Amino acid sequence: MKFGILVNEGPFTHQASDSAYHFTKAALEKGHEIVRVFFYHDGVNNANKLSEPQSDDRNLVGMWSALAEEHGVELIVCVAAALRRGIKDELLAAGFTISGLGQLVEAGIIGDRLITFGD
Amino acid sequence: MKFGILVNEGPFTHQASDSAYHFTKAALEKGHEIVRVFFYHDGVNNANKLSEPQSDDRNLVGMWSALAEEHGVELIVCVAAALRRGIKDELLAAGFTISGLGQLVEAGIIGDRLITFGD
Amino acid sequence: MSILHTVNKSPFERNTLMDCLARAKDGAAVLLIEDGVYGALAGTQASDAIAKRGAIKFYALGPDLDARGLAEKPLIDGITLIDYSGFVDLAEAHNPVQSWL
Amino acid sequence: MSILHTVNKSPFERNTLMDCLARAKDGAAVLLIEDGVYGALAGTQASDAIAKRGAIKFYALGPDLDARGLAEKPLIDGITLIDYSGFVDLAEAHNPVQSWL
Amino acid sequence: MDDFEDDEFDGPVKKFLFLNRKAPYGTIYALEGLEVVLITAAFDQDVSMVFADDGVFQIKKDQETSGINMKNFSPTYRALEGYEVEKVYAEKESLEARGLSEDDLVIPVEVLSAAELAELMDTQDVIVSF
Amino acid sequence: MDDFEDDEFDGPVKKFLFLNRKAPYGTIYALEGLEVVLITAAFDQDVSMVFADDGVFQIKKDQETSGINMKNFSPTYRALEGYEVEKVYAEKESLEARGLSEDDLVIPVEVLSAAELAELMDTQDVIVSF
Repeated sequence: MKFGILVNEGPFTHQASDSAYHFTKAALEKGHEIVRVFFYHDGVNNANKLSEPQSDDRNLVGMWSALAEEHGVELIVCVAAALRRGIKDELLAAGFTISGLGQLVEAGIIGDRLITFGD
Repeated sequence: MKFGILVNEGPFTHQASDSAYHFTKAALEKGHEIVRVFFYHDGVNNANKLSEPQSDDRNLVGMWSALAEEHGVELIVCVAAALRRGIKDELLAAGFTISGLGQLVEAGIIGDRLITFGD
Repeated sequence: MSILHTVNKSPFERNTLMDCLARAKDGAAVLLIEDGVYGALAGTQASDAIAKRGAIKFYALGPDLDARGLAEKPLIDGITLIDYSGFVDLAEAHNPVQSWL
Repeated sequence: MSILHTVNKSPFERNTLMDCLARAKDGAAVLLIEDGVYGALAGTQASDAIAKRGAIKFYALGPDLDARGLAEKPLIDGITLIDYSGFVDLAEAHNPVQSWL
Repeated sequence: MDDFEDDEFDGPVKKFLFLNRKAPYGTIYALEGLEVVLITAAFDQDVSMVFADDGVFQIKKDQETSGINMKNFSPTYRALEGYEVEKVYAEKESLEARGLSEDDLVIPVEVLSAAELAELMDTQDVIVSF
Repeated sequence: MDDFEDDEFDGPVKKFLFLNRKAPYGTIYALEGLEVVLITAAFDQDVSMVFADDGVFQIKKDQETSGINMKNFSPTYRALEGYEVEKVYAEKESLEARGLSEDDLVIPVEVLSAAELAELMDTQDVIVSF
């Protein structure tokens, strides 16, 4: 089955990005396809490569990048939401791409399910 | 009277930074002193100089910088909260400084009032 | 000096206003700001919480009411409208200030 | 195919669970995740909301219950514990998925 | 909205329901959510838009935001018709709990009950809630 | 915590009350709030810490976070004593509403009523609520 994932909050402050990550990973492990992970609202902050959590904490930005690397998962950051919040190309961690909101709609059309994680 | 201000959310997503700004400005206009504005939790995102709101929207990062410039208001970003969220020196807008949590405690001690704005 | 409580959440979405009122003493001030101003409306399912607490002084931030299109809607009796300057005055007249986030 | 509703907020803080249940049809599934798992506890002021809705199937995410120290606390009768893999299965078995944020 | 041309997309049509549950200005979800609705309509999808819970406050008349220095985006809801979003609903129970009537609203809506909303949700392919 | 030496500060002592109202893990406020409490104690201030509303869940025993890959920070509350934070309270009404008793908690607390909490708040110089 094809899943689209929408992440609406940044890392750390809300659990949304963690839950989305664990769901995505579990879906991949079960052999499902992840059409796209779309980062909207404060979710765009998940793409900030300068994020440096404490050594005993999880590194969500790096975890998403690794998922893109290992499973070819598409990580799309909404351009309008990102501009407002100061997330630009020079800040993007590996695997993240900035694009338009149309990519979210397309994920909803192409995917069999669209699952939202937020606050 | 001396006010300390604590801002716990980033710009745009919650109204907290707007409300804190309007309160701070009103206090200055009435002749009060602002001991310090301390940015904690997602509030550290108020310091991101790459933030580029739409042309018909307010620019909160710039508004805070202007307040620092015009009134000498101290804008302190918590180092631990900022590191986690990828706000580093190279991203700091004019007027913002990264420092420790002790600056928040000191604002509470020195100030006559500590007012929190958050979610 | 009595406490100034601020509430910035809609009473239809969260329990924040009730949480505040359960710990607000007679003589305290409660200021509704941001989405908290919805709590100032008369004739809603949430109105009773404030309408029945006579010994607390209630305020609402006018600019937040105006933004939400509530300037012409009837408010609960006894709520005083203030602007940001009035917010500063309230914070000066009370201590400490507790923000119910 | 029936809807999967997810609720991620504490019923003691927000009205989200009640908002969900007011629009959940008999036969739907409701999954409690993140702070939503507090709604699964038996013997609380919020328990009745779920305990009295027999025709809905309730689930709670085990890893979120464990994290919050609730593994040994009694849950409301009829709630099924699942892990992230079970969450994926639920999302596969239902459509659409509505997240009550 | 600007980066998409109406005739680019030639795929299937799905039923999208946007469930607006948050008040405006206190958070940005209402504003950024509205942009998703307009884009989805531009993709020629079968769009329904529902205002429920505090979301009904999004379409309250008379919003005047100069005092908080934010943009009043409530006129944008009037653009929904131009995007051929014609299925616009507000939930009866949400309006009543908040002391609002249809006269308070900036756009015409079809008022539906919670039970009718539950039925409507059940017929959708995708629900996005802001 | 690391960037401050206990004997640097030689100013006045104020009464700080930290009112913890949020559940752990769903949001970061509990964790980052705890850091403020420890720093304030290191400044030799007169610190009180209250767990109320969903904040009482912060000190629930048996937290086991490996399944969500987050750090279990509940043992850190035991460090409060070492920082000479001795006024630690939990509100009776909050515990009862959530089906919790003192036996459920990871640290000893003084249980106080909502009315007593109101009195305690009234005696403070600064209240910070997370």
